[in-house]
Amino acid sequence: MLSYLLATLTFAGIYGMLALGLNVIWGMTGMINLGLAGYFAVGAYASALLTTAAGLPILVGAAIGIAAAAVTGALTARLTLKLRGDYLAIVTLGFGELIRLIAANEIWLTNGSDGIPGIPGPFRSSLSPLEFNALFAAITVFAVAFCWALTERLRRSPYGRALRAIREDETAAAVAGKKVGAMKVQAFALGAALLGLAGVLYAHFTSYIAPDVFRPLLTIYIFLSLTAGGTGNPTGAVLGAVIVVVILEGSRFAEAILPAMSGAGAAALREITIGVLLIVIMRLRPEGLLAERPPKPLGATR
Amino acid sequence: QEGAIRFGTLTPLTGTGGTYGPAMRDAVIGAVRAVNANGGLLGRQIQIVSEDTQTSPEAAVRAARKLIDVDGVAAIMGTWASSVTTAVAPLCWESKTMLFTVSGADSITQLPHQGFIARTQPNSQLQIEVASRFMVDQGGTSFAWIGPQTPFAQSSIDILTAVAAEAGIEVESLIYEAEKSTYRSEVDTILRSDPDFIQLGGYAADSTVLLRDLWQAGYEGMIIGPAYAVNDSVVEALPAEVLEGVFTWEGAPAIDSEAYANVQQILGVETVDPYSAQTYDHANLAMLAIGKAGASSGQAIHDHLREISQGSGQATGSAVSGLGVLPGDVNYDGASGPCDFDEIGDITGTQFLFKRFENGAPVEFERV
Amino acid sequence: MKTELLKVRDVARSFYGVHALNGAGFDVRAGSITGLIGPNGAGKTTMFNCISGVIPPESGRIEFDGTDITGWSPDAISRRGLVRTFQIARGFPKLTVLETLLLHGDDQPGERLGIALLRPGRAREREQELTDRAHDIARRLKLDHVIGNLSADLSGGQKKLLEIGRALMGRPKLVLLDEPVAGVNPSLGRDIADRIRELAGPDLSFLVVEHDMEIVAQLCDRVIVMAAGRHLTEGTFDEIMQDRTVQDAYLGRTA
Amino acid sequence: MLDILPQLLVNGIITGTLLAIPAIGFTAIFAVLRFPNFAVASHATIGAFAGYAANVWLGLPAELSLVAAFLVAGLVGVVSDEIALRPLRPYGALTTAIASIALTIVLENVVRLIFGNGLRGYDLPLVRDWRVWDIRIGPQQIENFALALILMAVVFAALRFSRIGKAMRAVADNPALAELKGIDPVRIGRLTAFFGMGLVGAGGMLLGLGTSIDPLTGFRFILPIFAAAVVGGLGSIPGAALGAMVVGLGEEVALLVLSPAYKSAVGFMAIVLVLTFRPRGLLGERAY
Amino acid sequence: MSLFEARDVVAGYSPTDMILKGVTVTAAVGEIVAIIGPNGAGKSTLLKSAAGQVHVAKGDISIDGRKITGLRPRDVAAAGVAYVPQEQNVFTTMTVRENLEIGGYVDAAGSRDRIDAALRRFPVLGEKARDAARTLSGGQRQLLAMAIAMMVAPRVLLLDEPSAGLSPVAARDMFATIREIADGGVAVVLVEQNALDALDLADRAYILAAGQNHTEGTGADLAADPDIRRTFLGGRQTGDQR
Ligand SMILES: Nc1ncnc2c1ncn2[C@@H]1O[C@H](COP(=O)(O)OP(=O)(O)OP(=O)(O)O)[C@@H](O)[C@H]1O
Ligand SMILES: Nc1ncnc2c1ncn2[C@@H]1O[C@H](COP(=O)(O)OP(=O)(O)OP(=O)(O)O)[C@@H](O)[C@H]1O
Ligand SMILES: CC(C)C[C@H](N)C(=O)O
Ligand SMILES: [Mg+2]
Ligand SMILES: [Mg+2]
Repeated sequence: MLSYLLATLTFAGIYGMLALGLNVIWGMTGMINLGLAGYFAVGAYASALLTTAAGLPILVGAAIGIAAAAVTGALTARLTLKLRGDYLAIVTLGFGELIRLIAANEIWLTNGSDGIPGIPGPFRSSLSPLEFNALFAAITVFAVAFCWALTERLRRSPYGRALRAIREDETAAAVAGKKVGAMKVQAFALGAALLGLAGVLYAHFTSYIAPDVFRPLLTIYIFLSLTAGGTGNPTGAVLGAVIVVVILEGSRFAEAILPAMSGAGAAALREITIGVLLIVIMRLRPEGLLAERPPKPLGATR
Repeated sequence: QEGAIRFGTLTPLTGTGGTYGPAMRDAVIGAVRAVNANGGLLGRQIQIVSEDTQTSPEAAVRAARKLIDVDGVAAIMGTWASSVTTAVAPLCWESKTMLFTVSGADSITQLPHQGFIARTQPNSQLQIEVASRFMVDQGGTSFAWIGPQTPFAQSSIDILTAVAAEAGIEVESLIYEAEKSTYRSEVDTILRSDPDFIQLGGYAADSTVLLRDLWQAGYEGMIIGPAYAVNDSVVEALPAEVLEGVFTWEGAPAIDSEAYANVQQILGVETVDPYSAQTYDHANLAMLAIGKAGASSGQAIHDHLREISQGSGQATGSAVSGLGVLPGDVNYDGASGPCDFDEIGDITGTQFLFKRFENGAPVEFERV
Repeated sequence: MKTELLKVRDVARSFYGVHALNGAGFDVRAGSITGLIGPNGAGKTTMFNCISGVIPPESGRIEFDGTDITGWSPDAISRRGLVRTFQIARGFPKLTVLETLLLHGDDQPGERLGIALLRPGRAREREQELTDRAHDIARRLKLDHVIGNLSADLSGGQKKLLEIGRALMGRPKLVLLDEPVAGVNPSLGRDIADRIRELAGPDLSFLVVEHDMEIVAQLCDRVIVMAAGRHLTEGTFDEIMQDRTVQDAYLGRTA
Repeated sequence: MLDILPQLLVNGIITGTLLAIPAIGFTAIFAVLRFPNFAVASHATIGAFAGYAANVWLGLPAELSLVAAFLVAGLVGVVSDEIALRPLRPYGALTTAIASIALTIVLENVVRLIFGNGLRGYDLPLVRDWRVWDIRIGPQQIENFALALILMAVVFAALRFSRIGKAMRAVADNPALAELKGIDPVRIGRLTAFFGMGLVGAGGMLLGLGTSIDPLTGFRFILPIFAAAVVGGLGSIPGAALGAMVVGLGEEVALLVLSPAYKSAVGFMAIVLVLTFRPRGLLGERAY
Repeated sequence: MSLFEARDVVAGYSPTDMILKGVTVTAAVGEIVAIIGPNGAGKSTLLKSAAGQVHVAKGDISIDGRKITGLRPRDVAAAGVAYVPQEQNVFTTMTVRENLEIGGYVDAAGSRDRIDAALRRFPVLGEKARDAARTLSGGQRQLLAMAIAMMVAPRVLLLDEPSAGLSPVAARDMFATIREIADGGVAVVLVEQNALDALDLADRAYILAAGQNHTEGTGADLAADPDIRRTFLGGRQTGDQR
């Protein structure tokens, strides 16, 4: 049981990291990124390949994985600077799928749909599964806490204020002298770096990645997390992710009290529960459980 | 006595594998129910905990953790997608939980699983080889392979090409992107080489589309696909004329066996899907191994699996009858075949069964 | 005499066949407050859009402070010291009034990513100064009691006042005001005009579009008149008021 | 390889036609309610299954089944919108869009609960394709094509010229002002949800005619549908039809240049290309 | 009894913070009543309350003695109230003609004639009949907002700063138009920051400050009061510069 709770905590952390990344890109800057899974994949694949095929240490792989995701994010933003809202959504959605297709088809590089097994985890061989889960949960919690602090600091900073201005009205932000293009690229890169970090965590925790991991389902869960928790607010992002994981996992146990059903029926009922709960949360708190509030200014209050 | 012995089913109940998962799960439940009704195993009842892979390795890993850590299952049965199997495999061998799978990717049994994986599906290499020889034997003169990108797509093409080459036959191949509404252009492309025998490489949903597109395009040649791809579900979805003459292959189920009849009865169907036949076997193998060991852990299954699945013991087609023979020697011959495993967990000595569709129903054509 | 701070030459811009600007041109002298008037639809706002880079002109040339800024991006133009307000107030709905003002403060190192993340201390001091200035401006614009409001939650006139406020937050050389006091209470409008007079000097000039002739009279050294996308005439306020065509087309009274 | 081009073009147009109808529904909803409604995925599925039930269970002919698909999907569209989405609309397009994703999960699984996961096919006679010169075309596809054209014209005209259509656009533009002018935004919203989702449902059934249907039917199409609407310019009815053609042609003709395994990727390249030159789609709102 | 009556209206945007703290305004048939006051005084909030857009916590608003408090905006409209908001008062994505059509939505029958009349009254709009309202200049937009309201024959006309952004000549035309409408038997409530001209036009006027009635009187009296001139009218003399 403990092992399960630790693993679930780790997954919640990974979801939380994804939600934090999405929050920078979408919540704070207003760029819809439906291609989350793509950046998640870039981080995961880069680190996985470097630590398996190239045999580099995990930390090096992780750093390069994060950097690769950040660069990919910067490129995406650069290419789509002119696109607004829903138009960006479809391009990023397509990007996410493109990454998955590459992962599935470029067998020479990614091992195709077989995926990459045997990705090393820190001290995995010298620890029992329980100890490993504990260690990894600690690493994940630490990483999420760190990134939460980082993005929360960003949100409170003048930089974060400028991002929010861009989110609200790009033209007016430009007229205010903000380097809209550059800031969007930076924000996208930073957010993508967090998504990449989530991928790194995932890869080294589960030890296996494959194109199937990066299907849009995950992106959906993360969007639901952030919306339920409170768009624009890092604390809301993490909270939302925890709630979504609790719902996802908790619904397993609910099944025990349901009448015996066909396999498809029970699974369908579980997903219906998940969907309905999320809709209920959104209906009750349309702006998220922790709605974004204007941060306290850095300057002294008067 | 302690509480119930627990098994987990981890089949795709939603997502792309959703066409298969529910029946796979039902087959396990049916097998277990029979034993429970007969007094259980080691004097204990067996409880099935079902989880859904959502056809996603990520979701499957979470589900497997729960099965292993919370429910403490001795075995996990029925993983279907190769990526899901590969993802949950380490959890299983680390926790000494037995993993029974139907996935075909060759790489799976090459994982360092220390004997904790047993695969009832012949690996894809063997399957394709046999199917390809069949194509040559039927007198095809120009082959084509068409299927989605999967772990075995490229190797299938390579094997077909090699087998065909021995007979001096050319092979045209095309790997497409799965889950599209139509494959008209793909079909047009592949038909340009004018093949007279086409091997399909996808699953049921793709296959309905392809078969229909081929028929509409006026293709008159032969077609063969794996039985799991041209299954009951496909029959339900397509008019009979489209299926007429289509061949299927599968690891030969013992059609007249006790096991096969049991699954037919459990699922209430005439033709048992190969995957459901296999998960029925998963459950029986696990129960017999536990019975043999006198202990209910994953390790016990691991240690005794081969003792009850192969060898010279009394042939048996269900756990219920097999348990009666214990502690004597039994040899389980399942609904999906003889279920003999080599040292890395692959099945050996599989026979293959070819069927041909006549008037909308598959009819046995040949066994090899 | 004084040098030209802004030179606009032959600027043209059309929208799908509608010629909003038809080769208009004029100069704004450094240190001046220049009025820009003309009938509704004359092209004044479009001219502001072209000058500030919001809509690129199709042809013509715009020179600011000795540099050709034609076709520059709005943010580059703004950082060069040319800021503008919007006729139809254009706020950041989810930013408060204070935040909106702070956003327009100049030279905030905390607006660089590295400093925001790694050295927040460096931003803090500047933020303090800007906060003081923002409160000061808000007080003058009678926005102090709503400074914590989201800018979506302001009255129509308050939104216009905030437009002025944001132009004053930076350290611009030239401010383009698009109907600053339309919708503003006349008493406050007059105060604001006084304030603009005070602020104007060798380093800060204004170009003001306004239909309120009292304000134009009070404020402007020179007045440019546009009509139908062209420069019509220019002169002192009194000269303009005497101009026959201006009277007919704009003031609508026969002298 | 080039000799196959004419056939690919024909195939592309056929694919495009199929996408056009649900894309029109999607874009019509966007045009009025101003959010991308991802629940089109489940509504396409629902339409497909409603058509199936009418056709196979009740033995109705294809045309009537299509009407059933329209009605059922439209009805589910109104009811689910009322419960799950309308209350969220004041909180922004994206919140609503995300909720529509949750909604689509729920509805997809309701279908699963009722029908299970098995594949199903309609009870319709299948006809071999016709060959004209060296190009093959299916009669079914020609029917679809005609149907899509008619639907597009009707929807376009309805939105552009009818009183109610104008009211819809007014609500889309400025709901508060529309209400001041005596228009009931809620009623308009319901009407839109009904017709939009009805179209999506009918489109779902048409898509299903050529394949088999299962609870994921709609989900498989959400990407190309969304893409078609975006390429054409969100909210533009002719745009959605045109966008569907671009996406359809893009995906099929792509086979000339790249492996079919990258089919949808190439479709997306086309989208990126179009959007680079026309950031608001082919027939989208003007930028200035 | 006046046609339009708002009595002791208490209203605001959040339950805890009332913007209007008991405001009373009335207007009779054929009367133009001006409301002036500082920015943020609550003038627009009063009109929004009357139009049904802002929740009225206390007090009553009625037309011809019939209570309209708490009605939905479209029911208020149906009761004969036309309202031109201060902001977002046109349908930007629709053409000028379509804007007018929507203006006459509840009364489609006479719509075509009225559209022609409106386009004749505001010739600029006639030129732009097929252009999207988004492309209008600020002043043109203001004219359109007014024209939309004139598509129905209201009994009460609520105008929020109709002259804002208009050139002097256009503003004068606008005021003449308003007079004409009032003379046709309509009660007009006119919020204006163009205060002197508004007082000139109005039969009676209210000054609103901080959500309360401050002063009330005929337009001429208020314009002549030196205190009021200084505090609310910019300290200028009527007819200055003109
Ligand atoms: N995006 C656009 N598309 C089409 N026409 C436009 C567009 N923007 C402006 N116009 C037209 O150009 C002309 C000039 O408009 P502009 O807004 O510059 O006038 P203005 O002088 O600022 O008027 P006002 O005093 O009423 O604000 C108008 O006729 C207007 O309709
Ligand atoms: N949507 C809103 N939410 C919260 N407060 C608001 C909202 N709109 C306006 N307010 C506040 O209510 C007060 C009155 O606003 P109102 O719009 O009625 O003023 P007004 O008298 O019309 O001013 P103006 O002449 O500037 O248009 C202002 O202090 C304003 O900040
Ligand atoms: C060829 C196969 C047996 C495929 C197998 N079901 C898998 O997904 O891996
Ligand atoms: Mg203007
Ligand atoms: Mg107001």
